[in-house]
Amino acid sequence: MPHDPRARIIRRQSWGDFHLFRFESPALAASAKPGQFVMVRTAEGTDPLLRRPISLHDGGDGWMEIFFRVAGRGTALLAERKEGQTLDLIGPLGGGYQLDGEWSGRKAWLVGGGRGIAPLYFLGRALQVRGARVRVFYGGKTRAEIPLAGKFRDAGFDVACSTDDGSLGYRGFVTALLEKELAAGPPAGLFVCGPDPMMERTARLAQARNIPAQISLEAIMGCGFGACWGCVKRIKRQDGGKWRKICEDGPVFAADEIIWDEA
Amino acid sequence: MPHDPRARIIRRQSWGDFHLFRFESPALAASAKPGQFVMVRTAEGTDPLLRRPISLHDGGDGWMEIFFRVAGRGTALLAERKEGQTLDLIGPLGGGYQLDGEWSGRKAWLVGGGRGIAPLYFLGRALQVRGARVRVFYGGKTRAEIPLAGKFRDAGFDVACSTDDGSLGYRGFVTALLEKELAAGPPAGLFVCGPDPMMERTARLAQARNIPAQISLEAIMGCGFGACWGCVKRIKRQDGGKWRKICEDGPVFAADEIIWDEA
Amino acid sequence: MADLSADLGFLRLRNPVLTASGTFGYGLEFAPYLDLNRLGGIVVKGLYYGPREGNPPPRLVETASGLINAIGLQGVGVEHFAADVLPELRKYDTAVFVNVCGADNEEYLRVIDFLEGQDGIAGYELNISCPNVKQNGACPALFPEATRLIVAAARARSRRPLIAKLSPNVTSIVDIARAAEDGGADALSLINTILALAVDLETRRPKLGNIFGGLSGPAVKPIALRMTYQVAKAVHIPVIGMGGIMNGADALEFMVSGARAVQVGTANFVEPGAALRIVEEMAAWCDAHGVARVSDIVGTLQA
Amino acid sequence: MADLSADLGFLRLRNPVLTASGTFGYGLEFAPYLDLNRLGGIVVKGLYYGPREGNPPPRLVETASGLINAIGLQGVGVEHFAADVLPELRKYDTAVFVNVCGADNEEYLRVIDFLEGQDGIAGYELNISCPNVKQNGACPALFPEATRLIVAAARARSRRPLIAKLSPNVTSIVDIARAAEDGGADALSLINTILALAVDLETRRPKLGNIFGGLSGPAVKPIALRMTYQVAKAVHIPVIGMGGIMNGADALEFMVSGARAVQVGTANFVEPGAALRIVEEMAAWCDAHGVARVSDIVGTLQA
Ligand SMILES: Cc1cc2nc3c(=O)[nH]c(=O)nc-3n(C[C@H](O)[C@H](O)[C@H](O)COP(=O)(O)OP(=O)(O)OC[C@H]3O[C@@H](n4cnc5c(N)ncnc54)[C@H](O)[C@@H]3O)c2cc1C
Ligand SMILES: Cc1cc2nc3c(=O)[nH]c(=O)nc-3n(C[C@H](O)[C@H](O)[C@H](O)COP(=O)(O)OP(=O)(O)OC[C@H]3O[C@@H](n4cnc5c(N)ncnc54)[C@H](O)[C@@H]3O)c2cc1C
Ligand SMILES: Cc1cc2nc3c(=O)[nH]c(=O)nc-3n(C[C@H](O)[C@H](O)[C@H](O)COP(=O)(O)O)c2cc1C
Ligand SMILES: Cc1cc2nc3c(=O)[nH]c(=O)nc-3n(C[C@H](O)[C@H](O)[C@H](O)COP(=O)(O)O)c2cc1C
Ligand code: FES
Ligand code: FES
Repeated sequence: MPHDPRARIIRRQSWGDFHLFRFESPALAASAKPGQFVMVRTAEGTDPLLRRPISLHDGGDGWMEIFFRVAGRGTALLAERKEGQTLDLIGPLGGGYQLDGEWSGRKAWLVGGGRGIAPLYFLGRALQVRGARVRVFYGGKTRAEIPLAGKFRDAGFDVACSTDDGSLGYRGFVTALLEKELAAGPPAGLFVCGPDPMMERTARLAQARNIPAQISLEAIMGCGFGACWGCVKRIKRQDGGKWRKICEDGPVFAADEIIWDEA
Repeated sequence: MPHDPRARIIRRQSWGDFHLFRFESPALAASAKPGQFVMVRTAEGTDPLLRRPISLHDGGDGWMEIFFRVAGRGTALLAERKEGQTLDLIGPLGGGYQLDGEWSGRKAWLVGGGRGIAPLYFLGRALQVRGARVRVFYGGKTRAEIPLAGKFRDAGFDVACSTDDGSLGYRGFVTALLEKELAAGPPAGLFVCGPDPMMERTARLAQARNIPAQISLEAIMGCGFGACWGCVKRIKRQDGGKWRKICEDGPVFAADEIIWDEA
Repeated sequence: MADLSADLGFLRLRNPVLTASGTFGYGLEFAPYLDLNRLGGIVVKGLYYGPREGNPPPRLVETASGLINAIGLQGVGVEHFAADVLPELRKYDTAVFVNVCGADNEEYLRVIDFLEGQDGIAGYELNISCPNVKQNGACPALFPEATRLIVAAARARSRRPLIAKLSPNVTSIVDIARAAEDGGADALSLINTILALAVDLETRRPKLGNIFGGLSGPAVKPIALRMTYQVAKAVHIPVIGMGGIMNGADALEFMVSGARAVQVGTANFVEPGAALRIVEEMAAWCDAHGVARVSDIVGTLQA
Repeated sequence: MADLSADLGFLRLRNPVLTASGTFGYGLEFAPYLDLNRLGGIVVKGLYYGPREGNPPPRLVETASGLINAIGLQGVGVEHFAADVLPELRKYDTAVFVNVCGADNEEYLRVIDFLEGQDGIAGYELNISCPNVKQNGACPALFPEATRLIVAAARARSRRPLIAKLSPNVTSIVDIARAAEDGGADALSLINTILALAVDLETRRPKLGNIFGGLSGPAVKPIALRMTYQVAKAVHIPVIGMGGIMNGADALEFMVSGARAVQVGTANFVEPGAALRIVEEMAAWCDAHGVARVSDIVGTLQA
C-alpha cells in the first residue's frame, strides 16, 4: 500500500534550517530505492493544501529517513513535528537512480548542494554495496549549509566540501571544485542533485568529458504519482523532446536527456 | 495597546476537551473586567483565517486566564499550544458585566453551562470582592463537562451542579435546578452564560420573577471590536429593537433587551 | 446501510461520487490507491482528437487553500486512448465518462465520432469551459449561444449521454445552463476552474508558464456551491456539482444544494484515495442521520 | 527609505495602502490600533442616504482561507455620518473616500449631492458592485451599460474624484472597466466580493441569513490579481487593486500587475494594525530591492 498516513517519527535531528527525520514505515523500507521520493502532507487543513516532495535520505530495517531544509510554509510546519508524532506520506515515488551495470572497484562521484545532498546518502550506500568507490562533492553557501559532512565521512565516503565563503573546504562553487578534480581523471559515473544552475553546470562538465551523469530534477508537484501532469520539463528521448513528468519519468534523468533552457 | 501578539502561556491544564491557559499579559490584566473577551489567533496561516472570541476566565497580577472547549478546528489548534509558547490576542473587548450598585450581603446567582462557565469565575470573584454571596449553578451533559466545579468551590462559591445524565449533582437541565431553587426565594441578580436555549429559559425565569438578569450572548465574530458589523443580534433599547453588535454593545445584555426569536 | 445510488435519469450510478476530469489521470494511475470498482464513476482527462503538448511549465502554483493549474490539456489523443487506455478501463466495473475537448466546434465532433465506435464509455462530458487553452481564458461556455450550438451539434452526433461542463467565469451561470439544456444536454456539470493569476514578486513574472491558469480546491467551494444551487433551481436536467470537495460533508452540501452527483478533483492529488473515502463518509453520514437514500437530500436546502 | 507615494493623477497619496470599504468601519474604530495618519487613505463603510438595517444574522461565515459576508450595508446614513463621523475623521491627515451606495440610480446621486456640501472628503468610491443587497447579487457593475450610465450620472454631479468599484461576478471585467472609464470614472477599484453560498449540512439551511454572501480574503487573491492585471492593461485610468491582501508582498504583487494603489480588507479583521504593517513591509521590500519609488514597479509584470 503506497499511502502510509501514520509513519511514526522515531528520531529527529536538526541543524538550523536543516532537519533529519527517521520514521517507521516497513512497506516503504521494503521497496524504496535511492533517488525515489515521498509526498508528505504538511498540514491537516487546507493551508498548505498540497503535499511536498521530499527525497528518501536513507533506509534500513523497517525505517526510512528524510532530510530537508525549511524553504517555506510547508517545510516549516513539517519541521515542527516531534518524535512520536506521525508523517502522512505517499511513496516510494519516481524511478530513482539507475544502478545497473558493473560498479565493483569503479569510481562513483556524487555531487550535491544544499538540500540536494538528501538523496545522495542513500545512493552512496547502495553504490558502496555494489563495490563502488564513492566520492561526495558537497557544496553550500557557508559551513552551516553542510551539516551532513561528518555523517557522509562516517559512512566511509571520501568527502570534499566547498563553500561560497570558504568557511569549510574549497572556497567557491562545488562545480568549480569538481572541475578541478575532474582534471585528474574522470569517474565512471556522476550522480547529481542540487540547485538548477549547479546541475546544469555539472551536466555540461560531464557531457564534455563523456562521463555518464544522472541528474535528479526538481519541479513543483501537484500529486507526485503521475496524475496531474503538472511537473513536466522538456526531456529528449527517441522523440526529440517532449514535456515529460518529472515525478513519474524521473526525477532522475540522464544528463543528455535534459534540455536545459526549457527545463 | 490592545493587541498583544505574544502573550506567553505560563500554565495550562486540560480535562478532555476543556483547556485552561494562564498567560502573561500585563496590559490586559490591568484593564480587563469580567464578561469581557479576547480575540485569539489560532493559526499563523490562513486556515482558520479569523480570530476566535474567548472570554476572560480569571486574572491577577500581570496574568490572565482563558478556559475553552474544543469546538472545531480553531480551538483544536489552540489546544495544541504548549506552556512557554505564546498567544496572539486582542483585548479586552466588549463591555462586560454591569456590577454597579450595592452588592454587599446580597445574593448573586451565576448560571453557566458547558464552556459558558468560562466568564463566571472572573465574575464571581469580582462580586465576592463587592461582598456578594455568590452561588453558581453549573450545568453540563455529563460529569466530564463540569471540570471546574472544584475550582469554583475552592474560591468560596456555593456551587450547585446539574447533569443531563445525573452523573453529577441534580439530574436534568441546570435551568430546572435553578427554577427549583428560585422557589425558595430570589437572588438580587442573575448572571448567565451558556448555550442559547439555556440563556433564553433563564431569562424568562428571571423576567417572570422580576429578577435583574445579565446574559452573555455569543455570535460568530469577524473582528470582535466593532468594525465588521457581522455579530449582530436584535436588541431592544429605547429604539424598540435594532441589529446591534454583540462584540461592542455586548456581549452582556440585560435579559429584557434581548429579542429571543430573532436573536 | 443507506442506498447511495444516484439516478441521473439516463444512467444510474453506484454512488454519486465521480472523479473530476484532469485530476484523476486516465483512472489507471489511481488503481494502486483505491478500488476503481467502488467509485460512482470516472471522468477521464480531457481528450482532443490528436495528442497535445500542453502548456510550458511551471504549470501549477499553490495559493491559499487553492491550486492554480495551467496544464493546457496535455494528452494522448483519442486513438492512443482507445487503443491503450480504454481496454484497461473496461476491466473495471465503473462508469467511464470521456471529457471531450476541441480547439473548434469541429474537433469536438471528431472526438465524439471517433469514440462512438468504442465500447466502455458511459457518456461524454463536453469540456466547453477550460480556461487554460486560449488567450484570456476564452471558451464556448462563456456565451449562451456558443454553448447552445456546440451542445446541439454534439447531441446530434451521439446517443450517448451528454454532460455539458460549465464555466464559473460568467456573469450569469443560469443563462449558460439554460442554453446547454436547450441544446439538448442530458446533464450539466460545474464548476470548471476559475481564471486566475499568480505573480512571482522577485522575478516580476507570472508564476505559470501560461500566465493565467484555473483556480480549484477548497478556496472555490463557496462559489461552486452558489452556482450549483442557482443552476439546479433553474434547469430540469440533473446537475453534477464540484469545486473544492474534500470530504463527505462537502459532497453532501453540494447535494443538498441541488446536485444529483458530485465530482472530486484537487482532493485526489492530496490524497489519492480521497474519492473512496468520500463515498464512505457519505454513507456513514446517511446512516447516522437516518437517511435511507442519499438521493432524498438532493435539493433540500431550505432557503 | 523608498518613496512610497502613489500618484492617482487626481490625487497624490502618502502611500498606496487604503483600507477597503466595510472592513475598516468608519475608520475611527481602528484608531486604538494604528496611526490613521500614516495610511494612504481610508475608504469608509458603504453609505446609503438614510440609515440601513442590514441583513438578518448570521452575517458571516468562514470558509477555507476566506470569509463570506452578507452584512447588507447596515449603516448610519449620510446625515449621521456628516454630523458625527466626518468631523472626527477631519482631525486626521489622511485621504477619506466615501463608499457611495444606492438602492437605485437616484439614491447614489442623492448621497453625492448631500456629501458635496461636506469638507474632508477626498473622493467617492461608487459601490456599484455589492452582491449582498439584491436578490441573487444583482448590481449595476454586472452590466456595461448600467455601469456607464450610473458613473456618468455621478460624474455630472460632482467634481470630486470618482472611483468606480467593480464586481468580479462577470464574464468580462474588461468590458465593465471600459464602460466605467467611458462614463468618466477617474479610477477603478476592484474586486468587490464574489457571490458565494455556504450550507449548514446539519440543518440543511444556508449558513447566512441572506442565503448568499460575498467571498473575500486570501482565497480570492488569485482571481483578484488576474482581474487587476486584465483591467490595468485595458484602461487608461488608475486601477486600485484588492482581494486577499494580507502582507506587503501581496500588495506589491497587485502593483506589479498594474495597480497604482491597493486596498486592504479582510486582513483588518484578523489584525487591526494590518494596513500599517503592510505599508512598512512594502517600504522594507523596496529598500531591500533597491527600488527608489514604489510607483516604479506598477505594471511591470513581464508576461
Ligand atoms: C523530487 C523532489 C525531491 C525533493 N527532495 C527534497 C529533499 O529531500 N529535501 C528538501 O529539503 N527538499 C526537497 N525537495 C524540495 C522541496 O519539495 C521543497 O523545498 C518544498 O516543496 C517547499 O515547500 P514549502 O511549503 O516549504 O515552500 P513553498 O512556500 O511552497 O515554496 C518555497 C520556495 O520553494 C519553491 N518550491 C516549492 N515547491 C517546490 C518543489 N516541489 N520543488 C522545488 N522548489 C519548490 C517555491 O517556488 C518557492 O520559491 C524536493 C523536491 C522534489 C521535486
Ligand atoms: C463573546 C464570546 C465569548 C466566548 N467565550 C468562550 C470561552 O470562554 N470558552 C469557549 O470555549 N468558547 C467561547 N466562545 C465560543 C468560541 O468562540 C467558539 O467555540 C469558537 O469560535 C469555535 O471556533 P472553532 O474554530 O474551534 O470552531 P468552528 O469550526 O469555527 O465552529 C465549530 C462550531 O462552533 C460554532 N461557532 C463558531 N464560532 C462561534 C462563535 N463565535 N460563537 C459561537 N459559536 C461559534 C460554529 O457555528 C460551529 O457550529 C465564545 C464566543 C463568544 C462570541
Ligand atoms: C490539474 C487539473 C487539471 C484539470 N484538467 C481538466 C480537464 O482536462 N478537463 C476538465 O473539464 N476539467 C479539468 N480540470 C477541472 C476539474 O475537473 C474541476 O472542474 C475543478 O478542478 C474543480 O474541482 P476541484 O476543486 O475539486 O478540483 C482540471 C483541474 C485541475 C486541478
Ligand atoms: C464584512 C465586509 C463588508 C464589506 N462592505 C463593503 C462595503 O460596504 N462597500 C464595498 O464597496 N465593499 C465592501 N466589502 C468588500 C471589500 O471592500 C473588498 O472589496 C473585499 O472584501 C475584497 O478585499 P479583501 O479580500 O481584502 O477583503 C466588504 C467586505 C467585507 C468582508
Ligand atoms: S506531480 Fe502530478 S504528474 Fe507529476
Ligand atoms: S465582530 Fe465585528 S462588529 Fe462585532
